[in-house]
Amino acid sequence: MLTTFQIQALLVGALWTVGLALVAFIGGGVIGLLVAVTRVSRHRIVRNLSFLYVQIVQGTPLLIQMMLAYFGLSLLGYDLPPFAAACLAIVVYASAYFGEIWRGGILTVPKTQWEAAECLALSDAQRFWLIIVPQALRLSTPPTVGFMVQVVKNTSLASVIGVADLTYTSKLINNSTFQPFQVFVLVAALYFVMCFPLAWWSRKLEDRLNVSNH
Amino acid sequence: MAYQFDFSFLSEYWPELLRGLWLTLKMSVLTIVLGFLVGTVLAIGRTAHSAWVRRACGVYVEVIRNTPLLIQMFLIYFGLASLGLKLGANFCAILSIVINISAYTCEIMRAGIESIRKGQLEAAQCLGLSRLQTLAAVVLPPATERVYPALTSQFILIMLTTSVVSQISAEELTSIAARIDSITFRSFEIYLVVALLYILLAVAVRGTFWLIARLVFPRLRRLGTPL
Amino acid sequence: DQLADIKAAKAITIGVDLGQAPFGMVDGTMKQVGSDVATAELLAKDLGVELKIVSVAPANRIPYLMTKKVDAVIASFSITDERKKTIDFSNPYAVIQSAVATTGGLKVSALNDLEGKEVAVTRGSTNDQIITKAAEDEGLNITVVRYDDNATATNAVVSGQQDVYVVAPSLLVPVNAANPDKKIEPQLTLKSFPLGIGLRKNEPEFKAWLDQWVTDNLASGKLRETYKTYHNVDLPDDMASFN
Amino acid sequence: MSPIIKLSNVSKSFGALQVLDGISFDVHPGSVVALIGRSGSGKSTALRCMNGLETIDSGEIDICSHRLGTTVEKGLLRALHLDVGMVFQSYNLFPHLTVGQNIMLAPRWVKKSAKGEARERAMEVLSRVGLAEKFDSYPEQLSGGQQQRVAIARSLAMQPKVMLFDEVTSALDPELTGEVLRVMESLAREGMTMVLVTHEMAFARRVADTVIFMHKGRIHEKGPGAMLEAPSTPELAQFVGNGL
Amino acid sequence: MSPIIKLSNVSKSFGALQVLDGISFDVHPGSVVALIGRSGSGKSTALRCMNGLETIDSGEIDICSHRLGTTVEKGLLRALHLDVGMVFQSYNLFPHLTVGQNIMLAPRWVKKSAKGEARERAMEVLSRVGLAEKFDSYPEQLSGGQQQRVAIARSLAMQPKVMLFDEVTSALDPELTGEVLRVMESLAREGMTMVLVTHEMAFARRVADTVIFMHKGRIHEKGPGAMLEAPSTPELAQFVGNGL
Ligand SMILES: Nc1ncnc2c1ncn2[C@@H]1O[C@H](COP(=O)(O)OP(=O)(O)OP(=O)(O)O)[C@@H](O)[C@H]1O
Ligand SMILES: Nc1ncnc2c1ncn2[C@@H]1O[C@H](COP(=O)(O)OP(=O)(O)OP(=O)(O)O)[C@@H](O)[C@H]1O
Ligand SMILES: [Mg+2]
Ligand SMILES: [Mg+2]
Repeated sequence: MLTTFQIQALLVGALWTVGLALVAFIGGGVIGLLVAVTRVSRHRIVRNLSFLYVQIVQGTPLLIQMMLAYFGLSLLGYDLPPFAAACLAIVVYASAYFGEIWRGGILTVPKTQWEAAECLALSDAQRFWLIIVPQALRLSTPPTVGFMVQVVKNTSLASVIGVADLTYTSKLINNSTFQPFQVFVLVAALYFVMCFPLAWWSRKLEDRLNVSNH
Repeated sequence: MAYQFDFSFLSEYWPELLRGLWLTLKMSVLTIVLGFLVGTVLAIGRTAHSAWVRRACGVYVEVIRNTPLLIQMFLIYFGLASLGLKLGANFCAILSIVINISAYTCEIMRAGIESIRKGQLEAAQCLGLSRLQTLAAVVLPPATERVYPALTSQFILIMLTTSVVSQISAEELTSIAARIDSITFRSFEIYLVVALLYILLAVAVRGTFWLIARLVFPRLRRLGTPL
Repeated sequence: DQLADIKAAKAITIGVDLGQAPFGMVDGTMKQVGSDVATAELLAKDLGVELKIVSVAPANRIPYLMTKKVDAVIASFSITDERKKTIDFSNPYAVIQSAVATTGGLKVSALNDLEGKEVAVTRGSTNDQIITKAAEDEGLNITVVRYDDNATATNAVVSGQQDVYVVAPSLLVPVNAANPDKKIEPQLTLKSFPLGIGLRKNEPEFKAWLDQWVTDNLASGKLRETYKTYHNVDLPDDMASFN
Repeated sequence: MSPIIKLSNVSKSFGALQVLDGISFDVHPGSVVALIGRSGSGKSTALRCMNGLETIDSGEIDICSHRLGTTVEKGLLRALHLDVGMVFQSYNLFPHLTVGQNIMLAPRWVKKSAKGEARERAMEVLSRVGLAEKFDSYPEQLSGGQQQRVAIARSLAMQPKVMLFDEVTSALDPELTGEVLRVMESLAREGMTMVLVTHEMAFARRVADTVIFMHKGRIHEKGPGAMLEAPSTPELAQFVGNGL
Repeated sequence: MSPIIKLSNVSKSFGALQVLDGISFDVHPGSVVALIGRSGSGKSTALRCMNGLETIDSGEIDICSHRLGTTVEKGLLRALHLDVGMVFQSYNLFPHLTVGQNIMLAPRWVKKSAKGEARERAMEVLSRVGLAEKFDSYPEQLSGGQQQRVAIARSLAMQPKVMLFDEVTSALDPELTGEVLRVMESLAREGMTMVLVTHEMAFARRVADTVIFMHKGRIHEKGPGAMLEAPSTPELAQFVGNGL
């Protein structure tokens, strides 16, 4: 059986996981929005730069991004604490995916909607926030939440730079108890508890957005 | 920079890296294709008339999406073996990734399916198309086209995800790299090389998806406008 | 001069792999224990500085060392020529034993008995290197099945995915204790490999101090005692012969 | 001759809004019925009920020997849709398919026609609406009028017994309205039964045997096209007398 | 009086398809111009060019003192859209907003009107098109005709100097066409300049000072509404003489 110390350690690990995930959502969301907007920009150079960013970030495993943020920057003389480096890596990582998902949503809003908004003299920003985003949200919500759930679980890669998250702690325990099933089932349950509210919230949001459709 | 980079190990180990790259590629293709198929079927299930089918697919999606792939994989690989059912590591790896990824694909495809206007379904119905035919001809093609960017991202993510199978002994790119690392201790160099290889793979995946889009969405090819 | 820096800072940071029972692990109260942990504690005490242990893993132990986030690594590093090109090692402070173990009563008395079999190891570990090299040298058809860490490799054997395991016999004590109905028995002892404390190159003062410290503590028996506590076997008498 | 369509006391509400309030009428084979009435009077809804797209709250609809009650089973609907074609107010062309593919889809998938045959038939109906050269265009490349004509062609290609038209001419210019009118007249001559919702009084007068004036979910007046010239109720008078 | 809109030799192609082929005409303040012509003749495109939604290939457009050339800068377009309202053939209401929100959106965000004021004005324009009770409905809950009237109201709420209408009556029944006509007549009296594309000849005749008949991307005939009764070219004769 697991000792109370071990359970406590797992819970602390879960806290790190939650913290990192929150940083990823907020930071990644903000930069992701920037990515989405620049990806559909009228300016070719902006578009291409943004595409390059997405291509490179999506193309490298998060594990390696974590190591680059912690050890790579250190080689260059910038020493970040492990948690800060993990935050940096996961924000960059999440921003590329959020950006791509949202770009897809933006593109599905019919051209005529952009035109109608333009004819009402709405500025670019107003048009984007008032007309395009609400309609893009509907199509983007499921993949966004799907990705957020993956982010929660992928935060475990931060253990490679010394952040003792839930997965890491469970492995640590398993490495000395050699009874994987009870640890892992508990860990799966903890992840479920962390992720399911996201899925539930997504369902609510979709229902609300559905009011004006179909 | 104090650190002296030394890539000389590559001359000895590049065939191994290529072997790992090849397995990663094979597993990616297989899991992407199967994951897309199963995910699409699930998405159809989630929009089915029958509340039971909808609910069953929903529970599957939520349970799978909200628990870690690693643990799902352990349960399949070790759990089944404990019960006496010994399946190969590669098979278990692919099985668990497909199970996992189908849940995500399902949610993306569902969004696409639900974005099809009711008028389209009514038009198909009035032409006498069955539900299945409507799905195949009227719903799925534009739905897929609409969520194509999200799908592409998700599939690149699968390609990267295949690295977890190193945990259960599959010798793909990451695990080969880890072994070379432990022999030579040239961690920075090996991970830089691996990062580059993954970027190349991602470019290849994206390029392939772009080509497939040109192929299966003739409208997109002709007009260049998203649906 | 790293040694002077450590003394000036009155603290040493040492990387230990806590996934390598019984070298490094956590106990039921989540306290870090194991022979490598004890060795690090001894070293810090003799240096007269405070000890900070950083938990390292195969993927990051070298980056930790190279980016100066740790001063030394005590993580069951076996000393090989190839590795020496990248980092320096102290004199051997312990050994890692390698043995072929089996479940289900399978008998192995020579490497030849493994012909055509699958053998589980921890990827990149000394055991991996030994069995891979042995199979190559003797031209045997052995499939080496590599798992990420000791725990996973052990799971594979315990769950029945694999029947043959190349492992440090000392690991089998806690494993068998946790899984009494699935006995893993050592069958054939392979070569022992010397373990060194890893440090960055070009630190002659620090390396000299470490070498001397190892020699002294082997002579005084402290290191031997530590090893015996966790591994239940004695270190070979002539550790210097590994140099 | 027994009616091919028979609505008996059909009612339909959306929530609290009673859209159809006990309407009954017959359509005889080969005849053309025009539904007129102001926006929101329930014309489209009546048409949709006849096609099984909406289930009715009470009453009965018999159409091409199919019986639509307050519950409808799946198989019946498919059989019904083979006999009854519909053209929508909002076209509802499939945006991812070319004009030709839009038209050939149902013949190929539902009727299992050979490809060559379906193509030939598609070309034929497309020429009938004057758009043969748009066979390989996509809907978004067409003007509104062109899209509507493709939608008509798509429905024609299935050779239904009854056709329902919901304001098919509203996006067409006078010249093309005339063309469509001639298409519909030739259909009527071939024995096609048609029910159409329209806002063009001249069109209703010309093509319809019977005109039904709907008002607030009820049939307010019914008669031959000539009744539009001499409305007998103030509502109809107001409706047709818009000052144009 | 100098013209408020002046098109000089405007051309526009989509790929190989020449849609506008050197058209020129003037619109004087307070006048109403109707563009007629068969489907695909480029009427909608002409309207879209006047509003900067399409950039022209050659020529010049002056509208409300804004100059649209072959390149147009961003700031100019916003200023232009404050002066020029547009109502689309396909409504283009915002599906995620209620009718009221659709109408109040631009006054609130662009003109920075106070909420109460914007609401009042929205109610006023909505009543003008006879839909005051649909303030809180969503577009999809409305019939086609109702949606089009909301679109007109939305544009009116911005009090533009010039309004462009693209077949705004095609989905309206005769009675409502009459209502819209009266709205437009009252707009004309208030000095609103209007350009409209329409398929309804009676409507064009009644409301327009000038009728422009477009044919294959050119202005084929131009004159007062009366010219429709006595077409001087065979093309116009064919266009209006559809047999209805
Ligand atoms: N799905 C729906 N949910 C709620 N109300 C609806 C729905 N469909 C139609 N309505 C309402 O029912 C009424 C009748 O609609 P219907 O489309 O039948 O009118 P119509 O006579 O075809 O009008 P139009 O000439 O404008 O097309 C309208 O008030 C409309 O708002
Ligand atoms: N974005 C586009 N790309 C390519 N071709 C186009 C585009 N928009 C319009 N066209 C073509 O240009 C021609 C003129 O279109 P336009 O919409 O101006 O016609 P219209 O006179 O308004 O016709 P309708 O009365 O049917 O609305 C048509 O043949 C149409 O197919
Ligand atoms: Mg209608
Ligand atoms: Mg047009």
